[in-house]
Amino acid sequence: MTDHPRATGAKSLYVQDARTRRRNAAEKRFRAYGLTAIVIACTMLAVLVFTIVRDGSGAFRQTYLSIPVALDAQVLDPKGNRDPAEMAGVLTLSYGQVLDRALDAAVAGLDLQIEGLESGDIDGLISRDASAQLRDRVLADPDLVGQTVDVNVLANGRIDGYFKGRVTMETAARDANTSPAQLMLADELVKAGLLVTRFNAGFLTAADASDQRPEAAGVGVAILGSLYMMLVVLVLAVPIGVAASIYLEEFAPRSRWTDLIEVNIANLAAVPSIVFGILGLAVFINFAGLPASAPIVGGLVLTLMTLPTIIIATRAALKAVPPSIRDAALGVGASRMQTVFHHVLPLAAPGILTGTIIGLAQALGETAPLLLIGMVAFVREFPAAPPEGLFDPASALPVQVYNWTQRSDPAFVERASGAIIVLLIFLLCMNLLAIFLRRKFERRW
Amino acid sequence: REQVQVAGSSTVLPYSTIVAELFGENTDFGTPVIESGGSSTGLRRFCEGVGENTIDIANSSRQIRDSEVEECAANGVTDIMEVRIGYDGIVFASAQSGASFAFTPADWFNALSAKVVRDGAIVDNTAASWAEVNPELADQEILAFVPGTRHGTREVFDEKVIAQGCEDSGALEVFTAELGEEEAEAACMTLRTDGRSVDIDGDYTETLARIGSSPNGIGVFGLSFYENNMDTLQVATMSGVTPSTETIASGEYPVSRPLFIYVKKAHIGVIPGVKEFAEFFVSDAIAGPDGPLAAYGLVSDPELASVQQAVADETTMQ
Amino acid sequence: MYDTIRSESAVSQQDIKISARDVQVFYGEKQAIKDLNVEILDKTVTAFIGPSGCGKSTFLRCINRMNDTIDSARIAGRITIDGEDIYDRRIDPVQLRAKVGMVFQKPNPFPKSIYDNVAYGPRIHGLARGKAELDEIVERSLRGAALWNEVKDRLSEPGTGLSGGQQQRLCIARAVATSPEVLLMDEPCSALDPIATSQVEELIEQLRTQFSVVIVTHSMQQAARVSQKTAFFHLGNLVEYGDTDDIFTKPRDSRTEAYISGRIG
Amino acid sequence: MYDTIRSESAVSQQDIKISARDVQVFYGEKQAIKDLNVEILDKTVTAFIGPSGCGKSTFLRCINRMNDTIDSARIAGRITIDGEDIYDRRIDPVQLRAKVGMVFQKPNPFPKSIYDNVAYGPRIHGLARGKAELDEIVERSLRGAALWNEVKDRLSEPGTGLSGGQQQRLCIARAVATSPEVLLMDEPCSALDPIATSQVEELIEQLRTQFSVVIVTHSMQQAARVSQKTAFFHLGNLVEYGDTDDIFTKPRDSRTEAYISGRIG
Amino acid sequence: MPMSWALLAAILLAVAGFLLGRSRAHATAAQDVRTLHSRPAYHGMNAALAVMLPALVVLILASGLRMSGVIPVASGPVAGLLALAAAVAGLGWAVTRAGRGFRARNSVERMVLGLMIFCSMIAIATTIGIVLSLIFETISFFRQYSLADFFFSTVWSPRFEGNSRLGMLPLLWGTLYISFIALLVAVPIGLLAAIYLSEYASPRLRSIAKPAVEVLAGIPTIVYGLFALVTVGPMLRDWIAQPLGLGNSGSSVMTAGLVMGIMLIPFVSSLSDDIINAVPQSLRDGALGLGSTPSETVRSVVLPAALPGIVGAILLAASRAIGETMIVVLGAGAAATISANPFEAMTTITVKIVSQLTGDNDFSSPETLVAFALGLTLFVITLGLNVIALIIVRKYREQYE
Ligand SMILES: Nc1ncnc2c1ncn2[C@@H]1O[C@H](COP(=O)(O)OP(=O)(O)OP(=O)(O)O)[C@@H](O)[C@H]1O
Ligand SMILES: Nc1ncnc2c1ncn2[C@@H]1O[C@H](COP(=O)(O)OP(=O)(O)OP(=O)(O)O)[C@@H](O)[C@H]1O
Ligand SMILES: [Mg+2]
Ligand SMILES: [Mg+2]
Repeated sequence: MTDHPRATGAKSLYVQDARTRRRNAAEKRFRAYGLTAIVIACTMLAVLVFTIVRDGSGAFRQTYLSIPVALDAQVLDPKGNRDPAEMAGVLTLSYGQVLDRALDAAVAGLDLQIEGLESGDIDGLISRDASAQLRDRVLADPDLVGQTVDVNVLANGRIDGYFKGRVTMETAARDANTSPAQLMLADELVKAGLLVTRFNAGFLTAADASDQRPEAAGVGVAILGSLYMMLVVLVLAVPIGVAASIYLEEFAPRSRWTDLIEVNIANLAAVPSIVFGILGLAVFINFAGLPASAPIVGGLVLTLMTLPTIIIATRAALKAVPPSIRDAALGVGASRMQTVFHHVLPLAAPGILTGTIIGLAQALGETAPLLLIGMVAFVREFPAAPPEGLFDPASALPVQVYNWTQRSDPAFVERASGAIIVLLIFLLCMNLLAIFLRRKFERRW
Repeated sequence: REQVQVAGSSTVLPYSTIVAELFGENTDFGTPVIESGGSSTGLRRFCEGVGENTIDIANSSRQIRDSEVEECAANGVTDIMEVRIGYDGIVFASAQSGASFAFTPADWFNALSAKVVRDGAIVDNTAASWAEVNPELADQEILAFVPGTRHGTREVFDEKVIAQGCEDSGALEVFTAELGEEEAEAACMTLRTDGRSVDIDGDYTETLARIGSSPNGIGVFGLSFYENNMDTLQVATMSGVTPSTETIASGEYPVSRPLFIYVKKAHIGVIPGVKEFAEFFVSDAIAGPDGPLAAYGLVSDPELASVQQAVADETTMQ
Repeated sequence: MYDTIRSESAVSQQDIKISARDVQVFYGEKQAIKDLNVEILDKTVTAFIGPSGCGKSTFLRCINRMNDTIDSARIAGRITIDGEDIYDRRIDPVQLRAKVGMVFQKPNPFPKSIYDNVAYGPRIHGLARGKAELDEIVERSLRGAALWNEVKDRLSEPGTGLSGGQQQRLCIARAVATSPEVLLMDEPCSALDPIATSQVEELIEQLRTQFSVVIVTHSMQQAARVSQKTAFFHLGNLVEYGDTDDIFTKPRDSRTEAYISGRIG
Repeated sequence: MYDTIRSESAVSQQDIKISARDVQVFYGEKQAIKDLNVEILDKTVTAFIGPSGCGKSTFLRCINRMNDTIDSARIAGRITIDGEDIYDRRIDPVQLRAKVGMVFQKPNPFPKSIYDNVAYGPRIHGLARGKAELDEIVERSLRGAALWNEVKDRLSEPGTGLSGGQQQRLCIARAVATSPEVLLMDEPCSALDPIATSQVEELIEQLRTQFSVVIVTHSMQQAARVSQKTAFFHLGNLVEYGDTDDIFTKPRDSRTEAYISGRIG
Repeated sequence: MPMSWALLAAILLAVAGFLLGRSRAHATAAQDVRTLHSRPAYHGMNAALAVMLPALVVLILASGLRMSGVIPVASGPVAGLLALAAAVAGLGWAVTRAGRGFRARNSVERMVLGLMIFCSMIAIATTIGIVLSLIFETISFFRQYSLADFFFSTVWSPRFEGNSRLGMLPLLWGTLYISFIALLVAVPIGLLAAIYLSEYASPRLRSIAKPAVEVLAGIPTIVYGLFALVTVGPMLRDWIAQPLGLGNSGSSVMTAGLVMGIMLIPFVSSLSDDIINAVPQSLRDGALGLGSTPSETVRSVVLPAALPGIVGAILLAASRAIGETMIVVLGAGAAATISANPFEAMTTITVKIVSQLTGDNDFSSPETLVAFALGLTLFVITLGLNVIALIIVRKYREQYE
């Protein structure tokens, strides 16, 4: 033993020898790499979130127009008997005319001088959605006909864009859908207090709207659809995934058969999500006869898609639990099932929760599989409360994002980013519990 | 089921949604559910059979093919109503900041075809700027964003612009002489792959974004898309004609295609609102020249009246 | 005391608690136990001695089928407890392990509170009718393992935060709490000071009145103090098995003698 | 032999290897070591004895700053090695630990091959110039730890597949392979049979000619056999420290006496 | 809905079964519960499961048959009654057996194990489902298109007029290339981040940074795609590709790979972090005690110990990379080319599956059906890769376990 070379050449510990210096430098570098990696990841996150918020915060504010409207009985109730059934025969187009007239009157009352202002410009201030709103209001209360009521309706998307900086005088000059005169009029109306920009609750509660009404589009149906799907995924994917992992990791004999299942699951993770859509269409809609566009089918497809992620994460976490803990429990006469549920599972919980977080994040943001089962759709009607609502047509948040990014009106860019913000908040809410639980379960041994 | 279910082409989608929205507002029927996913998916789902869990109407940016009709029939979908809802104009547009263009189909052929004819000989296309193709065009780098091969628009682009240009420029003759008839057609329509012609598999918003990051690019758009983005795009004329709903309806502007919806007759009377929706779709108030669809950029069908009649009569395809 | 034992050594069949016939254990290719035959008596303390790596732990783990958890381990032969073949298909290893408790060589407390560590066994076996009874079991077990005084104020702290010797005693308390019929202890006093050791030995002595105890130890003194029977292992063989004082005073095998006198290891 | 030691006990200042002044250690709220003062000599074996849970391991871990890895541990006071304060900001714990090796109470072999376990230290410290030299270090260390014969044919098998005592010796070999100046051994022989124990003790005796060795043990005999100095801990206090035979023959403190005679634990 | 009523009734029966089973067990045990084989709660659970399982099986079978039209919709009440009958039978069986000799725990555990096996069979069923839903269309694709051309041709150019060339090699190349670059970004960053989080970071930083990084996995891929298209693509083109003369394409393999790599970071970092965290502290202590620096400890002891889990995380990331569409469409373009130049536009199998499937082509033409063939081929290829990965991991692990 006596002739062992000395580990440290230097006598004093205060002085680092060359090798230690080198190793410490390597250590510092390694640490720096690690920190850099986190900084990179966080910076990217910051950049992405910043762009999303920058582009999307506008969706939460909206310009509204409030004017008194004379509800002309001649137009709205030609027969004059205030019978809602007959009044339903009056189309929104007529209500549009009523609104146009009211706005014309309001503008005329202001006595403005704007060069090049045409009557079409004035009417163009009102959203196309306004007439439907007014019609609904009148049909609900036919006695309003003949009166003059104050209405508060959405302003057209371009006007809204003007107050959000998306539309300028310069672009308006080139744009056939608006004109500088119209924008000047809008400025005047703001001064007169008829146009106001305020918080847009409708974005969160309203359904999708067509291309012509970006200002009216909201994520209400999409939120419900996503919520329903995530319920299905949560209820199915997590228990099934954890149960399957436990079986494979703790109970299954090591054999070709379990190898097969293992490879199989790893392979399922690599299946493009749209293929799960093909599967969903074939199995759940065509074979099992479930309705298309329904959250139940979406949830089932996403469950199948998320399962591999959860299983792989859970198995890795189970594998990481030291065998001595299993021995200890078995040694006092616990069954394997008890060992797993009392000791191994709690210790593997952080990993399981991480897998769940990542799996759900993926499921929440996925569009492609929904494409084939009819959920990438324009849905205006709200699904009912579960469980029946699971079978009603619904949209989903990523679908709304996907659809809106394809719309031609630039106003939808803002909506899409707004929907992404909602989606991220949704995701955070969903993960919060998991993150909290994970911190609770985390321990070293 | 309380709503009509529609699926198919993303080109028809915006029109369908506009109609569906109005239909829902103005009738007692539910607002139809309109799925996107392409004409192919739409027709596939349409042809899957008859029943509650199949769709009622397919949107298509092209006519249904015979093979598809056969497949439909094989699955029991025999009575199909074909409804032409109007025309979609296809325009060429570039960034507002750049030069403006007046194209002919031949320009496009000479700029984008893989092989061109120079001095009577077939050579690889090396043109780098539009001015090289046609001295009258601006000296701007050639960079075209054309629809990918999955888009129906590409078919129209190939036929009405590139093939037309091939013929107009006289290249077709040379190709036919050198390669034979069939090969010549293929040669006409093979685009260069050196990055000057970029296939866009996404949608028009992607094309727009690409023009945003490459301001030299010229993109292919639908008329309605352009009309909604006039502030950032300028449109090029084709053979001297500026695209608009009027010039397309009159046939002056050459590049356009019809859009269809296919209605499953077996669902009429079973699913509430199917026929009503189809009728509503092609009614004058909606699809007419002054209707909201035209306002959005759909070229109204000059023969709308006969279409309306066919829908009312539930006339099916033969 | 040794007199009684000696009379017991002429045992009738029913006094045999555990009997092993031709047991062989392999880890993969490596044979860890070769043709082992032994009969362990009820209400007796049996000591396993032998140099490190000779297969003591391996055999101990065979007795309550803990070797099932090692993938590479393979067992041949027949081990019976109370006449029942424990490797029989009808045997439920869980029930077996509840009956045959074990203290492992390396202390392995659960990453739970000290209380929960001890209460775990009684809980799953339903040994206590209420909280009070459970408390009592926990206290009794911890007292038996000579740990109560040190931890009585910190029962809710994690068992992994104890010192090495404390962990070892915790594991003893945990095993005792389920009141098994056979208790296998793999070097239970290796990290204990003499006093704690003697307390644990007292516990073993107590347990013996009812149960069968098998203890692995490297201390000849301890073996001599606590056990009535001793088995000497060497390189996977059970070299000699007999009454403890016979083994220590007049070993039959030369290897036993060499080991006891400190010449081979 | 004891004669030399006794003469060494009148040490001059420079012979002091480690000195601790007013060391206090807390785990969270709990104080594990109270006001400890001790001077550990170079080229000497110092034994720490005391009942389980009295703070021996805790103090040992202070000497090479392994307590840094326990979040809840907090240390006050001053420990110097060769006159240098090891909790000084300039001290690099890595270099410190290379100089002050440690064998832990619970054997913790790496999940690597036996060879790699032993070669790990020499590799990171660059102690071997080539494969041959490394082989030689590994063999020498394993021989020193009395494990070579048992494992020489299975060097490439995982260290975790060894028996408890073998793992313990593997950890000793691993620590010795880096040739530290101070070797801290926390109950290195707890799982070893007498022969292996005496071989390890021989190793310690050898190491002492060059290095300072601190050993925690529960065996008074072992302490008496291998150490020249003994420190007796009790409930977090260093009760008595002095020449080993003084402690064992004429303890000054009543608690020491009680412990040695086996009355308190 | 009579079936949901039946379900509700079954749940109530299960609760009743639990209570009954338990009290019966208590009763037979008289004073000493120890005389029972299993704890009374297990007798209860056994009864509950014995009620629920048959009822559920009947209900699921019935609703499956009803949905697919084998039995009439009106058969709901019959099915409900059947389910209830099954539940009652289960209850009777379980309650009569509850008592001293009955091995209720084993029975419960057998049922739970059965459920677990059933759950893991879902993976197999999914695979079979996928293969079945792809195979018929794939066959009809190969009826119309030559097998050899599909597998070995290097030209991908679908056309509306027919005469398409549908060679998958360029797509396969693009898939592998882009995934490779993505992993090149994600694996080092993710692993280093995981190591930093679990070994160095303060608990505070960790508790913030880890969930934050996980958000990266939740951002819809379209955001990444647009980020690639609008920011990263032009940046790479203007600052790297053009100055180096590597082309001037706004979309490139590099763009898509980089951006996708960012998306994949949390897959590697979060899962690995959990696994690394689960490595016992005593191993770290062992290495640190020998004088190794924390980074040496991590590299030579902790990582090898955590390896199986980390490999799982990386495979998951790789899988995600292969399956991604939006980022590739917007970042790498739609051009199917084979080239080694990372600054050139390429595309992947997945992208083409989506685009051909959701395009405007004739749905029974090879141009559309090729999507199914591509899907199946990709399935087989990844299967092969996974088998190889498994074998490699096994080899490596054998050394240590
Ligand atoms: N990580 C920890 N957290 C909290 N308390 C601890 C921790 N480690 C040790 N202790 C406590 O500190 C005291 C001293 O422990 P230490 O491990 O130093 O004892 P020891 O003298 O080594 O005993 P043994 O001989 O049993 O190993 C004990 O009471 C123990 O319970
Ligand atoms: N899991 C395993 N895989 C492979 N070999 C093993 C395993 N466990 C033990 N062995 C080997 O089997 C033999 C017997 O080991 P065992 O643990 O039974 O020894 P032991 O008598 O308990 O020794 P100790 O007193 O050191 O604990 C040893 O040679 C050991 O190396
Ligand atoms: Mg052992
Ligand atoms: Mg200790």
